Amino acid sequence: MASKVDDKIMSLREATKLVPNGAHISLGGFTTQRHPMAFVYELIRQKRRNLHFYGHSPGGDLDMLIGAGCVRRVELAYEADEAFARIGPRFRRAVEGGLIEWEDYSNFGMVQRFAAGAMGIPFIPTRTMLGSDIVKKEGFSEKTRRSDPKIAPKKLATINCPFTGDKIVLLPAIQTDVTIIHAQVVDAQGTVRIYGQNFGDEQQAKCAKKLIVTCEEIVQPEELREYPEHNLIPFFRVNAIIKVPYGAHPYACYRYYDYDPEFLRLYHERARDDASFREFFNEYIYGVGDWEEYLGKIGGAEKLRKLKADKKLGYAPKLKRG
Amino acid sequence: MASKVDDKIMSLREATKLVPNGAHISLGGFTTQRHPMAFVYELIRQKRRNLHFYGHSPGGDLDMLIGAGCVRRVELAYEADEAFARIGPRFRRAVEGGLIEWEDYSNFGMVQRFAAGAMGIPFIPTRTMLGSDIVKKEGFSEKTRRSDPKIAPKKLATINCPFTGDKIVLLPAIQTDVTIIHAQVVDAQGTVRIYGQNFGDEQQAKCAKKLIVTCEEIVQPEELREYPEHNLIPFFRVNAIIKVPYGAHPYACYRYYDYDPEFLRLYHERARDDASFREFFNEYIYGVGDWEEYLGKIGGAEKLRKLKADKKLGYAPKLKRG
Amino acid sequence: MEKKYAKDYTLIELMAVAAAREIKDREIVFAGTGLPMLGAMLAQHTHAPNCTIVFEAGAVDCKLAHLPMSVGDPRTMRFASTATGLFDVFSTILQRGYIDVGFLSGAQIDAYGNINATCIGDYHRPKVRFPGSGGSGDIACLSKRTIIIAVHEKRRFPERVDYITSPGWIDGPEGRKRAGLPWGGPSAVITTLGVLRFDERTKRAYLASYHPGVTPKQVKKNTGFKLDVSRAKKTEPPTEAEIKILREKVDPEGIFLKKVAAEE
Amino acid sequence: MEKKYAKDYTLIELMAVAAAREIKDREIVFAGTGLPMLGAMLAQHTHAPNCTIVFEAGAVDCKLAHLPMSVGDPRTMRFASTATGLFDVFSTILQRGYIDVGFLSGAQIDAYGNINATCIGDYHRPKVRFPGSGGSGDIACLSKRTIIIAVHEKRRFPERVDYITSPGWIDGPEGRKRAGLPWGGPSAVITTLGVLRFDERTKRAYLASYHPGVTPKQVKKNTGFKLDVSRAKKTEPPTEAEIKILREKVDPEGIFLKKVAAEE
Repeated sequence: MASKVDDKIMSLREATKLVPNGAHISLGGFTTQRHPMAFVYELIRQKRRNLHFYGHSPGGDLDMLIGAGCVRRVELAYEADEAFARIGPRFRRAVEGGLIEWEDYSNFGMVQRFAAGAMGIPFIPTRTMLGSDIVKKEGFSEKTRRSDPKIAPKKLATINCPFTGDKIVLLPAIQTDVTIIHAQVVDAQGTVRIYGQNFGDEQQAKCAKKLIVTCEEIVQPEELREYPEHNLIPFFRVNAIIKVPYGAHPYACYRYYDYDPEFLRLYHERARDDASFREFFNEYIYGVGDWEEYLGKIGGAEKLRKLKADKKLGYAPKLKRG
Repeated sequence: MASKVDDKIMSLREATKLVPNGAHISLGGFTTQRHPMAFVYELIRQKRRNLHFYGHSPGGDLDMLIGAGCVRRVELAYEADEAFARIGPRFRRAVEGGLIEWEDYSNFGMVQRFAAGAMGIPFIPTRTMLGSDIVKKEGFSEKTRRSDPKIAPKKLATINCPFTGDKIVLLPAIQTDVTIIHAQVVDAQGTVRIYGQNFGDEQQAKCAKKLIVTCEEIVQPEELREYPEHNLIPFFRVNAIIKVPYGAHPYACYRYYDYDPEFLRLYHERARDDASFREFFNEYIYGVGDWEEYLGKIGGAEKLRKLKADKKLGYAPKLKRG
Repeated sequence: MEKKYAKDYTLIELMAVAAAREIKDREIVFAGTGLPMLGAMLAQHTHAPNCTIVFEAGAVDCKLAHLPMSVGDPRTMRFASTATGLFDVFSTILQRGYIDVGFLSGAQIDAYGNINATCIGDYHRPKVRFPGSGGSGDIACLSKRTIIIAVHEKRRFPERVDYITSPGWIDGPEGRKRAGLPWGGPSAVITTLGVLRFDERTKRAYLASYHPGVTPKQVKKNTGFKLDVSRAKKTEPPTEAEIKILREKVDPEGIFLKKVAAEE
Repeated sequence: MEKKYAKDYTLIELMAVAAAREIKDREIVFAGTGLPMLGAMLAQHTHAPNCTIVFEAGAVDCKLAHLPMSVGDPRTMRFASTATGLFDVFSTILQRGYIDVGFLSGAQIDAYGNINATCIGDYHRPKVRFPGSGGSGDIACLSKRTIIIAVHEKRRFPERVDYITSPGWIDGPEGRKRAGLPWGGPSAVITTLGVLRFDERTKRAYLASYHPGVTPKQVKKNTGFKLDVSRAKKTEPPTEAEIKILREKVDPEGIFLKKVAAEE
């Protein structure tokens, strides 16, 4: 646990120290929203290796980590960017080339596994995935499963319900070493508020042994505590807080800014080819000192003005997307 | 499911028709807050019989239903009114006199059972209750369990986790025929907003086949839908809406009014004895035509003014409670 | 009122209209990005004003003013009834049995409506890797019925998919029951050439309708499994009103209508 | 600074002070109504300013301005960090292993700190029925350690409780492990006569301290099981500062301090 009086506010670089090589991690956000991208870029810059990644439907966040060589194993349901990419190009290449190990579940399956970890139970029962090859085929080898005690000893188990007799799938819980989420507002003690849908962030955050929160704003505790029922995570679960305005770019952050279609298309175009992918990384990650400089690179004040969310709608209604 | 265009707003009397004799029901609220009391009184007036009641920690709500002879079986964790009564007097008498059947779980156990029902799974695993007699002793007889297919075929099961080997308790899910909750605000389509802690209301409501919501206010959909992340129940789960201001009296309703210590003490004093309990019921329930008249009986405008919540605190800071 | 059929429409518009027609009023619909969203929104604007759209990312029954580009798009927040997250939606709505219709797509669809969204070839050494299940497997397992959207090519319609990501009827009328699935199964496949449905007795796909300009023979030729075309009629074309709503109300920015049209 | 012990205090005040002293700074405390709440709040005002109080009804780390009369009291909302409900608190905080200290009480407590809050006599035909577990069984199972509060009478302290609602050490040092409990166990019983603790080797209760005005012999006489009193010291009395804080800051309305004093 972490106390109210701990100093939790730190820089991205300091926070990445909480994620050692080989760590089991998960990132918040979903499809086109609230991935902790500033943190992802910093992990890439710090050249983390052998990460074990748990996701439900990650997108560019995981695709970039894979492309940078940070990831050894993934357990997930999907890797793409919806309307922007039918599959993460670096993920596809890594799987087809045998560069990473993978285990497939469904979205619901993965979120349930995070939920079980958050609830402190070793497994959770479900009716989903029955009849599919997800239930029949294990991705990880036995050797892999034995190599790291943090990996579940098997993918899942099927039993008959002791009450109804129904066939039920049991999914092993996930407790990550570190989960990183991007929230709109946090206070210095660690109370987290997320506006809009929370996706799987609640379960991913609460299943973690350590929790890092990047955010748009750090406010006074009283501001969040006036309506405690609107807060998602109690302060004592949070270990590190980093203020990074626009920290989810190129993804959206409800009520703050929209996703950046131009940049997302650029990434997916470049990431299809090894050479152009390297160039892209050199330009936007390795060749960039800090987040401020990155925001300049992607178009500076003018771009940020275009992405800025309408107060009432929570997104940028005039953004050119087509 | 129920649609946006159904006419869901009705009277208490109409709504009680959704709860037939023998129904499996559950009531929202917890300890001194938000029990749907106006609905309870109406059920008593309508002389419902043989109800199967599921609760975590009910108080006077269940105690009165038992005292009125409405209840045949209970599955619960606790029956008392915290600082106002160490045990529900009618519950105690009914158990000691063998007038009802009962099954004991823990609070967490019961809430997990509601959660499992809400999630659509037939059971939920937990580590609680291990080592207790709750796990060892069944309250319901086999005959009782066989008499109604809606009762779980057994109280619980203990297994070894297929992943960790840990001993784990499996609890059977609850899906009530009807759950009744009392919310602060609902719209005419059925979107529900609860201020303050939601206790077990979310799980109790979402496990129900039919959901009745009594409330302090009915507002326009736009008012609640401006901040959808603050709403608890999507409209299509709600079958009946009844506007009953002060409908949780003598219990509190955060931001609207406080609990009524005077009335709670009066009830628990009277309920200890059969004769005085009958008098109490004649005066406050049977002898009362409607909710308006009840509010007059309990002290009218003056009493309601004393209970009225401070806008900022959400309760009545000057209320005499000692 | 006599129906006025549109003369000028694209294939994607025809498919969106066909998708919309699968939705009944007052149903609860699990919609994904792209065609399902176009279809569901069109249905709300026409014959199913009281259908409810649910997004797995959390938003229930929003009033869209701008077309979302993902199910987690901030645009799906607008005037929603509730907005929670994946765990709540998948468990308390989908698994709890409240979804009437779910939409699916995938890289391969077989004779029993099973879908592959995972890979071609051996699972451990795939020739081609796809994005994976996402919510597709969940929707396939736990919706009361599903509608599949697909590009109709021979290699995409094999007798048996390489990997069942999202179970259809699995291997026949008893397949789902044997697998332990409590309900559900695909009811239609809306393709770029026609609409397939499933035989009540065998649960194998047959051609129910072929799109204007397409012949049953063409559909047969482009299907990798033996396809019964004996019951096929011509797909009812979109009406002028439907096309107008699609272009002016559903996707005025041309996010999907233009994009997919361009890729055709 | 020299400690100034109070001269004028009630038994309930003494017990509240003893409860407070069991809490360490920065701990997360699961508190119920009455004495545990008084103790936890006193601890926050004295040696444990950074301890966090969690209520099972949903509120985490509130800043109380008025003493709650139940764990679901609206008073527990004031400036809380989060306020959810029982499922979230019990599962993601308690079962997840974040509660350092939980408080318990009950009608019977036995030599191994097992608690009965259910009934006297046969479970199916009880002579006396109590309210039942409530959250007590959960706190007993899943807190890292527990403190029990009890009225010290012979019939309330039998060798073996009639019904284990809330497991203590069960039947000795291996009891919890055999039952499958991952951690926890009672560390103290604060009674109206003294404080019991549990022998490290046997996990049986022994008298650790007797309250001012009470003798070890009296405690022994009022205990239904064989009680080792050889290690007993006198309970450290409350300080003037502690009593002042209790009366002026923790319970100025006298909700519990006066009520329980009146019932003595």
